Amino acid sequence: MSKTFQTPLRRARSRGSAHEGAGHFWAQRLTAVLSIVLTLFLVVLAIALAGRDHAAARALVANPFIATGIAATAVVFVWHMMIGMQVIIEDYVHGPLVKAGLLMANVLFSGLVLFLTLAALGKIAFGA
Amino acid sequence: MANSDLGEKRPLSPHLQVYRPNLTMMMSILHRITGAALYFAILLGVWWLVALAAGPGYFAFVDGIFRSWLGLLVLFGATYGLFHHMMGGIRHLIWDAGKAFSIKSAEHMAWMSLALAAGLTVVVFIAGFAAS
Amino acid sequence: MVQFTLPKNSKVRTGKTWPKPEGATRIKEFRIYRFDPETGENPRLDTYFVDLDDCGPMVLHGLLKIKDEVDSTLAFRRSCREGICGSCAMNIAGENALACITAMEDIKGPVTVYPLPHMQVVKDLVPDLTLLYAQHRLIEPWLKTDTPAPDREWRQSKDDRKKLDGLYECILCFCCATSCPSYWWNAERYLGPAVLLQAYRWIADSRDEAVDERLDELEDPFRLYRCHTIMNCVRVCPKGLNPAKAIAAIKEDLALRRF
Amino acid sequence: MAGSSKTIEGAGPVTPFETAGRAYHINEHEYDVVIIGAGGAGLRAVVGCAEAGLKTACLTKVFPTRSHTVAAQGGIAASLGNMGPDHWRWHMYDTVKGSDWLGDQDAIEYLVREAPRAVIELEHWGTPFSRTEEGRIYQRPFGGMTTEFGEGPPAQRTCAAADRTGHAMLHTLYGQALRHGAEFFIEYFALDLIMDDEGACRGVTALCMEDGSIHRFRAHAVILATGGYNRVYFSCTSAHICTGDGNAMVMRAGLPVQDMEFVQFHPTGIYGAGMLITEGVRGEGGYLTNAFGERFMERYAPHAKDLASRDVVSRAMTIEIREGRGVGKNKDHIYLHLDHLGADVIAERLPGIAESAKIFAGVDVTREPIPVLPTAHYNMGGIPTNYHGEVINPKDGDPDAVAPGLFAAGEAACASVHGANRLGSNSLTDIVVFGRAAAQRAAATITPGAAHKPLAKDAGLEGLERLDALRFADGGTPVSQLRLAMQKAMQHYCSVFRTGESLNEGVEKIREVWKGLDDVRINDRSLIWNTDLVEALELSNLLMNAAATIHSAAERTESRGAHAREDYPERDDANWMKHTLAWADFEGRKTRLDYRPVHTFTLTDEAEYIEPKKRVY
Repeated sequence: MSKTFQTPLRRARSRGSAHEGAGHFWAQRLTAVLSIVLTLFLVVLAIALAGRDHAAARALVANPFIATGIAATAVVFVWHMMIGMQVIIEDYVHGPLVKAGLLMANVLFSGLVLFLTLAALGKIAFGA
Repeated sequence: MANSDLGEKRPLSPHLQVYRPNLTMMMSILHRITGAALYFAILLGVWWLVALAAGPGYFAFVDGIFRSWLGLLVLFGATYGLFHHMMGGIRHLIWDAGKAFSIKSAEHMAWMSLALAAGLTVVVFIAGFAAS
Repeated sequence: MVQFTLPKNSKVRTGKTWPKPEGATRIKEFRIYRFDPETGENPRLDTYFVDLDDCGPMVLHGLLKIKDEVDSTLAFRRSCREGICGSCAMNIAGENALACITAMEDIKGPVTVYPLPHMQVVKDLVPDLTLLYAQHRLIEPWLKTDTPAPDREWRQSKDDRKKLDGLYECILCFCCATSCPSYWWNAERYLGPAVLLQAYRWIADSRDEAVDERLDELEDPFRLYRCHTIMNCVRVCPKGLNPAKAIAAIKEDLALRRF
Repeated sequence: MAGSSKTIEGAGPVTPFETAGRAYHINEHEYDVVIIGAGGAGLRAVVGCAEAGLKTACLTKVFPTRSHTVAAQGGIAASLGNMGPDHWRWHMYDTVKGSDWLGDQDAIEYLVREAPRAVIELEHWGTPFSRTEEGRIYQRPFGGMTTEFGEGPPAQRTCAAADRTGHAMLHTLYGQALRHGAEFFIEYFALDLIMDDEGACRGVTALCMEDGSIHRFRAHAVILATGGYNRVYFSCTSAHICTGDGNAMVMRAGLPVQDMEFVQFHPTGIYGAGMLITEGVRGEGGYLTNAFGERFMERYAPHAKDLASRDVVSRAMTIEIREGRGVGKNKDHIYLHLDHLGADVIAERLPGIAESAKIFAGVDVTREPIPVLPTAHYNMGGIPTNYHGEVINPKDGDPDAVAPGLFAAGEAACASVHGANRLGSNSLTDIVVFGRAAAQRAAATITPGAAHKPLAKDAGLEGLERLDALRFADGGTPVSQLRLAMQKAMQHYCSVFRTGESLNEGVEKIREVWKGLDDVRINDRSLIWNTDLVEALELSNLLMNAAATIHSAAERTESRGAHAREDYPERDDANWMKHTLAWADFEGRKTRLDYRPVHTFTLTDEAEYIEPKKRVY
């Protein structure tokens, strides 16, 4: 610990309240509830897909309802996991630079997952 | 009070090293571990979807990996993780509603969610094998 | 990164084993964390023995016995010896508790005693609690009103008064805060269960007129939302209070005011 | 650096000091007012002084909410009349009668008249009092509290926050102190008062436990709110910290303490463990029984029964046990029943004692009685003050002369509102009323920021020699052994019933133990959080209190309130309607007694002096 002559109250007050967090909290719960429903969808879909060959699987996924469901699942899951990982990073990583870097990487990774999913879906649903 | 000159030399008291593990604490860390694992496990789904989009050849390759014993093991783990995390999430939603805050009900919920997660995983795999 | 292991100067070494009381038949072994700030040496774990037939039933009785008859240099805080002042909070057999109301007989095997976890140690079992006290001050623990006070008491219904039960009884022992891994990793920014319970005690008080301000000050990713409902706080509270529930109530208030 | 001779140098001006060849640094501070102690009285004084714009410091050996006020259970008496008709005159009558006419009636009038205001103030500050259906503060019956000057039914006068009233008050007061930005010196152990040649108090010295540094606080006024000294007894309801430090500081400063022989034994301490079970239990309808299941209090106090004054109940219990009607294997205690009250009432009004009884007696109060025994509980005596809280130091024939710059409040003080016996729930009233009174008087007499008169370089530092000597004490007796000898002696010789013969034996015994201090041994030579040293300092304070107590008791040849002499069973107003004063000769290990008259007048014309009469309940 480095030398500090701050009073305990100064340490406790630190930078003050960000006056936010309820939005994050709400988003996490919103995506959590949706995730429950979508997980069940996903599980049923996975069972339905089990054992299908490429053509059959592709046909099923290309179904507009199924494709929309997968897209929705991707959006909700990615959103949920992104804000979830944000909390983990905030909890354990204290260096401001590393923390900022990781928070950015988190968004990047999440965006990549979402992009790949939607692109693949698009190709399956609309593509050749 | 706090004398900063002394503060520098003060040791930090033991924490993880001495704290007795308990069910709710373990469930909390497992919720986090499964969440983090799923963060990466979602790539399996993406990979499968990309393979599906790529065409029959690449799909067969990926499908083969998924169907290998190692692939199935990973899928099994991911499925358990998903259900575990889902059950954990439901526990959290119950808490958010201001309910089940006694240690007794929290532990009850913990055991329930462990059993349900395991049960659902097995059911899904049986159903999957039956369907294929 | 958060450090999950102890820093070099904090690693606990094996200490001295003190003689057993003579002629005792029921002996309880104590392993007590010792740190002498004047030597600058690493903390150590000393072993003592207490004759259960010649001692009161609680861990505090055991500690006092050791201090009185074996090793008077042992330092710990104590005052009321009946679980209401919150002085003798420490980590006993792996869980935070008040030594004065923890029975030695309930502990299987040796009684291990450490200071409250993840705190700076002043000496032996005495941790520095200044940051926690400052955090308690930060939430402004007093009734705030703008309406001119009546000549008599503020009226409060029995039901409204009941809302304070389970909140006002907190003794600031900080067993809960220092049992919370989330507080361990983010003590400087997270207010922790004890302080948040106290914050809610004022939010829940039907007489208080500064609820808006109080909620504003708490709405912060770190001050409040580091609570992940790990529930260690509920497990250890010597007064049977439920900080996790109080924190959930604050989160609910903050969520509901958005709609 | 164990055993090093240097103390730590803090911020601010520093004065070097040397004793026994060892150098100490004295850290200097200047304040308008310094308050010692952060219990109810201390914190109320802190709030009052800070509010008045005085530069205020509060020194306390434990964090404020760890003070013994936190353990008060039953409530705070004030004639609010929320539960039925009440009047401060009735409260005054009860308090005077409870005091067995030893209380100063001007101070008592002040107490009871200020009580409602003090309680309302606490409520406005947020104290979570229990409520009535009308949303007003709930009040319960308590021992000795009556209506119509003792002629009417019991009064419901004791304002309660369940059975945690002291806790609720102390935390409220701490919050207020924070609100006013009062400056706390926490875990500072006060050593000695700084007195000048004119007998005025000019400040105080203290040891900072965190780093072992020595501090000298100069102040225009020092308010002592250091609480009681029941740790002189083997079995007491009081916390480990109740070591009478302020009383001892006053005695070392050459001032007297007053009425020390009056020690209240609370009827219902948990058998064996000593923890308090509030009188509120009996207020809510609980009762005592002996081995035959008899509600024996009906014989001793036909009118008030279990709600007689505490001294009366404690004596009755002791007689029952002595005459073979005690309960338990050794027939050495009494049962307190509350099972008939029902789980709901217990959960709402007495949750804390249900918890304590479970933990310390293994009793489920909804089904079984609690084993109880009279246990040392409260010191009516202490530092003599007037109703402003100013410390009295009789001088030049004036029994009411004041020691300038020195105040006392709370259990440490003797105003004297409790006289020979305090009524339950009057102590919480006492601490806030007189904590506030002292602050008001300080504010009225001190100009904020006024310059301090010059002080001799080593003023107040004699105490350091004592500290240094103790720190390096190398004798043969551990502190704990000496303390135990004192506690056993006080328990044996100076308990509920007393006789001249045993008291005189006790006086010698205590003197012997006191002398034993010369052969004490300290093992911890360090400075940081040295509790070995602090306990030795506390023991030396306790011994002064014990000596004053037992000596005062031996001389008072009458029975009055809590002082029950078997050889002199009657009250003797002709010879003993007077306060005992005790001075200590610390070096000589002896005490000297004198007396001063009781105030037989009231504060205003609105109350008449209550003439002594026989005290029956």
